Amino acid sequence: MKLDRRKFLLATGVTGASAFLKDLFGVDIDPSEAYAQEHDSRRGKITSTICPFCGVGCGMLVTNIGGKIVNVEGDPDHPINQGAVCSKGAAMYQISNNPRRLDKVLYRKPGATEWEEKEWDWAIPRIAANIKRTRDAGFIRKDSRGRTVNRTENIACMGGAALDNEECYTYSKLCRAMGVVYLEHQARI
Amino acid sequence: MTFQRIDRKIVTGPTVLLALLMLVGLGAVVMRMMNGLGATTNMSDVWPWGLWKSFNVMTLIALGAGGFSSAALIYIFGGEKYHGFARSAVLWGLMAYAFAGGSLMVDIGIPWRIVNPIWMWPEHSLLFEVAWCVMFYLTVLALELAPALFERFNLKGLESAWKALVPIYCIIGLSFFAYIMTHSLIWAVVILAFYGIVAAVLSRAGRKQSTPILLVMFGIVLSSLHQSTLGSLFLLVPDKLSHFWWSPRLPFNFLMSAVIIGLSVIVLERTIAPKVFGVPRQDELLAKLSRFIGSFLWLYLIFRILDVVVEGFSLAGTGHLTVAFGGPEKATMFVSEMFLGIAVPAVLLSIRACRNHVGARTFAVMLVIAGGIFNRLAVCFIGMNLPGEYVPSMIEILVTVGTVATMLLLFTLGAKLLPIYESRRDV
Amino acid sequence: MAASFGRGAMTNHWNDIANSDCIMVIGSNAAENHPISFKYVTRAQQNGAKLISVDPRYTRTSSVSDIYAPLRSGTDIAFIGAMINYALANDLIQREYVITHTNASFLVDSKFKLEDGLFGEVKDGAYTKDTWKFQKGANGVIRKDTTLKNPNCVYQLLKKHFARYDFESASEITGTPVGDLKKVAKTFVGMSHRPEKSGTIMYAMGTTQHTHGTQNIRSYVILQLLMGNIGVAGGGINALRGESNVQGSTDHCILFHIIPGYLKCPTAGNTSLQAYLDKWTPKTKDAKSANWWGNYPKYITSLLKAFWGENAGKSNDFAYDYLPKRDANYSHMALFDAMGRGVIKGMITLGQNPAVGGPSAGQERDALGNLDWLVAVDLWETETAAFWKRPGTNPADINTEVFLLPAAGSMEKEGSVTNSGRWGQWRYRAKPAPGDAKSDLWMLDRIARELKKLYAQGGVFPDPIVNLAWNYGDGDEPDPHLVAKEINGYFTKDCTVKGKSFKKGQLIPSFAYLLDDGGTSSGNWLYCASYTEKGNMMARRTRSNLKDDPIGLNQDWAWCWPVNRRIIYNRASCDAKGVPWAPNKPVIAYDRVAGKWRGDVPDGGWPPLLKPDGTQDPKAKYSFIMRAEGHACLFAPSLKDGPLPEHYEPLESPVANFMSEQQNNPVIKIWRPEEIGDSKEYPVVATTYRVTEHWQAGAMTRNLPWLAELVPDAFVEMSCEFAAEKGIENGDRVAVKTPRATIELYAVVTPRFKPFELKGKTVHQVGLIWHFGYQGIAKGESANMLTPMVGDANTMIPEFKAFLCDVRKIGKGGVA
Amino acid sequence: MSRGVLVDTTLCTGCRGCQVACKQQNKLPPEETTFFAKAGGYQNPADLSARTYSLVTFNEVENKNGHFDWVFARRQCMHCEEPSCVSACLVGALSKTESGAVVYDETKCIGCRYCLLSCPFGVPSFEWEKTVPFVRKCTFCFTRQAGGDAPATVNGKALDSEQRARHKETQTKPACTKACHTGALMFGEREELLVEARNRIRKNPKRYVNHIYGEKEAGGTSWLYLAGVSFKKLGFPMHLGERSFPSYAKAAKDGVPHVMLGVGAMLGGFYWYNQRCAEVAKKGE
Repeated sequence: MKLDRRKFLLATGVTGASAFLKDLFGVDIDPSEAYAQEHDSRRGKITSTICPFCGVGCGMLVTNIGGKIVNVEGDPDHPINQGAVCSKGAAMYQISNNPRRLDKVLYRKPGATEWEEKEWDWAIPRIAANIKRTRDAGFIRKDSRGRTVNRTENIACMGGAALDNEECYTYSKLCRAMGVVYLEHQARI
Repeated sequence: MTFQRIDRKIVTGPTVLLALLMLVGLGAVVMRMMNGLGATTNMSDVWPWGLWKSFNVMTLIALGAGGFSSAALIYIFGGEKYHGFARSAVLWGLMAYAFAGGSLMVDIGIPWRIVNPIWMWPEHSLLFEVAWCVMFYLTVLALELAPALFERFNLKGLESAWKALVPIYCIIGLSFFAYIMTHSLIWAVVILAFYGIVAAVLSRAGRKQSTPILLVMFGIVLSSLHQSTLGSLFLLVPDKLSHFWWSPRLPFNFLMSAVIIGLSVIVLERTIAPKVFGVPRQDELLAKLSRFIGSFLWLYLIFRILDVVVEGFSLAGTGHLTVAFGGPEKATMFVSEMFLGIAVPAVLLSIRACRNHVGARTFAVMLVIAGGIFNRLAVCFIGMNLPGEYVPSMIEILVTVGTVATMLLLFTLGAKLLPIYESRRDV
Repeated sequence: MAASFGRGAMTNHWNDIANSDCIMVIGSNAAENHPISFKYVTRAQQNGAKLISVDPRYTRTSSVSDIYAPLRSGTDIAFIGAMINYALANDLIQREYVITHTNASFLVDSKFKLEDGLFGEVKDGAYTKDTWKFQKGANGVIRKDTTLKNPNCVYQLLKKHFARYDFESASEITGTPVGDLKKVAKTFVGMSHRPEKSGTIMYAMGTTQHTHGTQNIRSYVILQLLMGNIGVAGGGINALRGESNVQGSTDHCILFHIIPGYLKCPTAGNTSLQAYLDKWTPKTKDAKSANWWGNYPKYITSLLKAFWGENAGKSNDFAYDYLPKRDANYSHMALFDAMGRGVIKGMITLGQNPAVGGPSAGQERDALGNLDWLVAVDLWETETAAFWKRPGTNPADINTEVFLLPAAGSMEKEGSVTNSGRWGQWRYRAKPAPGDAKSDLWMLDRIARELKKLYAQGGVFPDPIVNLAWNYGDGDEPDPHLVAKEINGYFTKDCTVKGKSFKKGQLIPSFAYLLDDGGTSSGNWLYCASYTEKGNMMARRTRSNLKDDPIGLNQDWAWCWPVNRRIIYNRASCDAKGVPWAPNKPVIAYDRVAGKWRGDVPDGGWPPLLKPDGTQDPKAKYSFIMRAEGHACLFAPSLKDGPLPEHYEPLESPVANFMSEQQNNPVIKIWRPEEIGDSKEYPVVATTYRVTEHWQAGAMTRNLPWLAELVPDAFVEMSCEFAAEKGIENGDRVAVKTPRATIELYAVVTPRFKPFELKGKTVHQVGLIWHFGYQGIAKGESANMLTPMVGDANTMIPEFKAFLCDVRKIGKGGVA
Repeated sequence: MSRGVLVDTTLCTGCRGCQVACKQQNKLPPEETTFFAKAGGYQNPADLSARTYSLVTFNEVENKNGHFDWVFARRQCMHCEEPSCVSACLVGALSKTESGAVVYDETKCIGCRYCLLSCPFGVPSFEWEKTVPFVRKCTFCFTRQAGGDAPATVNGKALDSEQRARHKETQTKPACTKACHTGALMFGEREELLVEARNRIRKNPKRYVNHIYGEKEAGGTSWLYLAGVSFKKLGFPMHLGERSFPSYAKAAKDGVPHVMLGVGAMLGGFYWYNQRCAEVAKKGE
């Protein structure tokens, strides 16, 4: 027999007294119903994603209810994991729901001891100006033997193994356009 | 038999001391309520029941068993001569049960839900039975004590109402109790019929004491149920409780020891009361009562030892004998309990000279009470074969000390405000 | 592997592991670091396969293995060498496969030999390689002896080379008990050398992070080729990728030496596109060799068109000049060396955390202080971003300007990632990123647009930036679909290719349609076919069932490079007539009636080498199309440190090389020779590794409370014997010291580690987890503070996995 | 039809996906831990708690073939066939559902902790640190089990019938069993799982000890275990016997109405007897 949750609750009887106590003490003594609704993986907007951790590439289903990610679990349609997850994949929920996530541009002045919060409109032009200043100062048109090399050796670019392909490609492209040769990512280490 | 109140000053040195201890206990209770159980007690998931369950609830209820034991003696077994002990025993019982209940509110996680069992009826739960028994028995104790109030405040109307209504309450209560314990209408009807007939017979025979007798019967039924069921609670922990204490016969052990402890408490109280309240000494009666206790003790001792032997045989060959009984420290505790808590007082109380000697008699009943307390603590935590250990926290101890102090204080107040002790001229 | 087969990626894919008859996990700990792979390992085991775990310590992989063999870190070549020797000496190889698909029959220069552990002359830290070549006939085709009897043929050379690796000698090097070594060899070779059987090797960083990492892989290659295990279902050499998109990021070549699609990064000597093509386009005179890399001109031209669009044309050599030309090594260690020397002034890091993940991490942290500016993009405040306030430093002394940009998580943006099995899989956006956090694509787009604006007003050589084709939509968010389409590529003019007509602006159906005249653009030829006029192939979601797809190719799920080929080199899964070696689990089979291959997408549609009557088919091509000679390389002359794998000790080793006088790989670069420890002072072998519960440098997991709860502290594992010797108890605090640094961690004393006996000498090994750092919820010292700055001769991957240390107890620990 | 889970410890790789999946399913707060909660490291937290409903245990042991082995077992509510906790609870907050789950209704609980005391497996935990504490334990994901249809869409696209079936099957499994990739956790009808377990032992007697833990222990449990080493080495309680604990309690409880009658009759009898004696004595005077 299948257990119908609602019937179960009715059968056990949420008494008037407990509702009274809830008002009296401000204790939510029946969060289970709200909880069940909020975390019901069938409700809300469901999208598929691929686990961001190792290279197995397991499929995950993400449930968004009211703009909040309320559930992340294995994608049963995915041919590799078929719904299964490891400990890291199972913890994906906390990537989205995590007070430690950065949500502001942070800037640290030379010699400063603390971060300052900044706006994008301030940060992007400043970063671009830094790149240009450094690149222009060290750009190498020709090497010692007079061969055209068009490279800059004073800017390094790193990273990418956790990015999307589209980001990796544009990164690779932009770095090459800037003449960056110190271009490396996690595959090397 | 007439009773009178103790006409002495209420505020004395000892009562002030008790009041102070009560306040300390109260402070500890406030701490527990503010900070939660984890921060204030040493209980844990492994040791979920601690000092409060074992002492404040289980031990106090055993200590309060004098109420029903003495009532049985007086009203059923023809021990009319002990009638003078009745009210103090009932008052003490009321204290014990009320504070057991009060302590439970401190102990459980969500105190205001202590009323939940009133309308949630899982008939399979032993603790549910205890809860209802205790609730009913509290009303029984209160009703038993009611005549003292009627006398004190001269409430004739209420007294006749009491006489008329209490039998109905008893019959309905027993029947209702039977129903919620079994969820069986048949049982409810059977019990209703049985006690209805008893009541009818009593009143037809014109027994003038039919009301108190019914009440006492109700009290005894409830007590024999819950005193034993407090032991039955631990039938669910055959894997944890050392089989020096655990056996399928645990409820009988509990019932027997409750009677013994209850009566011992009466002896002790009756020994102290003349000194404190100046009530008449009843040495002769106490010696007689002690002889009873002594006989019960022998019975109990034999039962306990046989119990362990039977357990040992039933476990032999399963390979779990040592796991079930626990290490040598458990054996030592068991032997100490048997020897000091049962055998020694049994011997003492079997010797007439000792029985008649105030000091020896008092020493013996104190051993019995100590043994009883130990037994309850043992069953609840000391005797458990569990990893780590549980030692009560200071807050737990203070609450317990405060509880005992408050009981004593209220008992003193009761004795000074209500006609609890028999008049001198009756002795 | 590229040197052996033509490609460097995992040959098969995760689901395919279930088809294997014997799985050897060596140099990886897949149960811990690629947990879901064990879905398929377990499935294979339930079908009767044996699982072999070879690891310095008993791991969670070992716990479910049928055979566990301990080996001292850094001795894979000796271990595998013994297995190869066992197979060759007992003729337990798949001979027909070896002759058909490998270069076993090729004749090598008769002067080639191994002497004193060297394959010839070493000059200026590099081999001269003058004998590393095949004998060629008058027509320029390599001479072969398909009877394998010629003493100069590769097979005979192999036999001779590996004869030195008998079980006993190997055991002295590896510390593996001879019995275990034999058991592994007999099981693996026994289970997989027969044509219908297949064995697979799963490896990861335990193989590559050595001074001879490439040669470790080469030893697997040789073993697997001899067993006939490449290209078949349940076979292959599976490089297990550690990050969700390290395959994709490598495909897009965020690496100094290659540009998207594994095209070579031009060097200073490649002064024009033609010079570049002359240098890098491989050539063959053998008509049977498909030599796929002969398409180089199409791929580079299409890439330049994707980069610079209309501004790349015949008139300006397709903007070839815009590409930076290298003439040095700019790899990770070189990069930080240059930063340490103050050459590098600015750095951008996207989700990488070298302050934890780099070798000699302490020096990498110091080097960061030499930067004028650092842009770190991450979801968390990483050790790298916060390097200026790390313990023991005074922020006031560090004058680096640091930007820490809040990035969107993987669920907060749309795009594709490529898994280890080369599956490009599309991810959807479940919700917007929190607060001001933005996708990396958004940031790159903003920076690029800002740079274009700045350089439009002038600057040094502004052309590549100003002319950069950068059109990813007009909205606030750049459109990842537009990027994906650009990667796939468009026709840039109306044209007809291979008999099909295309309109300008149409998406290219596959790389076979790419042109070298500028008529096509494709950001990465390997991904050409991933996003076509049929739609986004990477977003396909049809899982196959066992009935229609018994070997689990799942061809309709997402998309796999190249051209949705799930098992690469799959033409080798058939004999010369196109009949599968393993009829019970065919990858492809040649349908004579239809005249085409059935099954997986074949490695080229050419017919098999032989017709049913045994005569040569003139239209046929060899199976390894990515190699100019068309054969897989048992003998691989293109590597820097030898055509055959030879055992050398790790740079820091407790023993002498028992195999030859040559202690280390002769052509490695040692960055800081003064920091190399010797075994007297540092007698203990150390290795580093990961655990299931954390990921890489840890920012993504040490910030997640549920994972921090599981593994809250950094630790070093050691044997009970070693701990007893040092008076260390489980849970004690210990100091681990190398010439680079000393760090403090908890000791885990466990029977899972055992001391090694090497020619009578007891050598202890300890293992450290390296995920930790000074940021996050779970903090601890970084094991990479200890690791040396030395890398593989070919790849420059640092030797994280074998170095020397000393261990000392410093305090009582907290065992509950 | 009572469901259960067959835990085959020989298949477990210790990835702890199930443990974290449990946390994410129930949105359980993390615990502050140290690595050495238990000797040998790894196992963390040390024990089940109100924040940890399930726990993978790490055991460095010698297996039945005399070889060293690292065995991963699992602790969570065993969902007893006859649960002590259900028998214990005085407000009926705990109940055994027909589907096999032992479920807890926190709207009833008074926090007496008798369930903690009575559990043979030390499972239920109390929120000791809270001022309004509840009991916490594995729910067997009964809300999932009670779940209905597959989601209407994924990525905004309707699912086909094959996908719907797959989604429905996996989303009505307990989260841990869905998470498990090796098949170490197998969810199904208890009777069928017992057959499966017996088959595995029969087919592979070298791999397994001949003991299905949970088949009979304390009256049987919904969760069943197979192992290659003695369960004692994996820390399972071995002395529980085959009799269910509630059966002891039930014997006591069933006696209640009999006691009520018996004691009443006895009291009445004694009273009558004593009164008669007194009357006779009076008459005698």
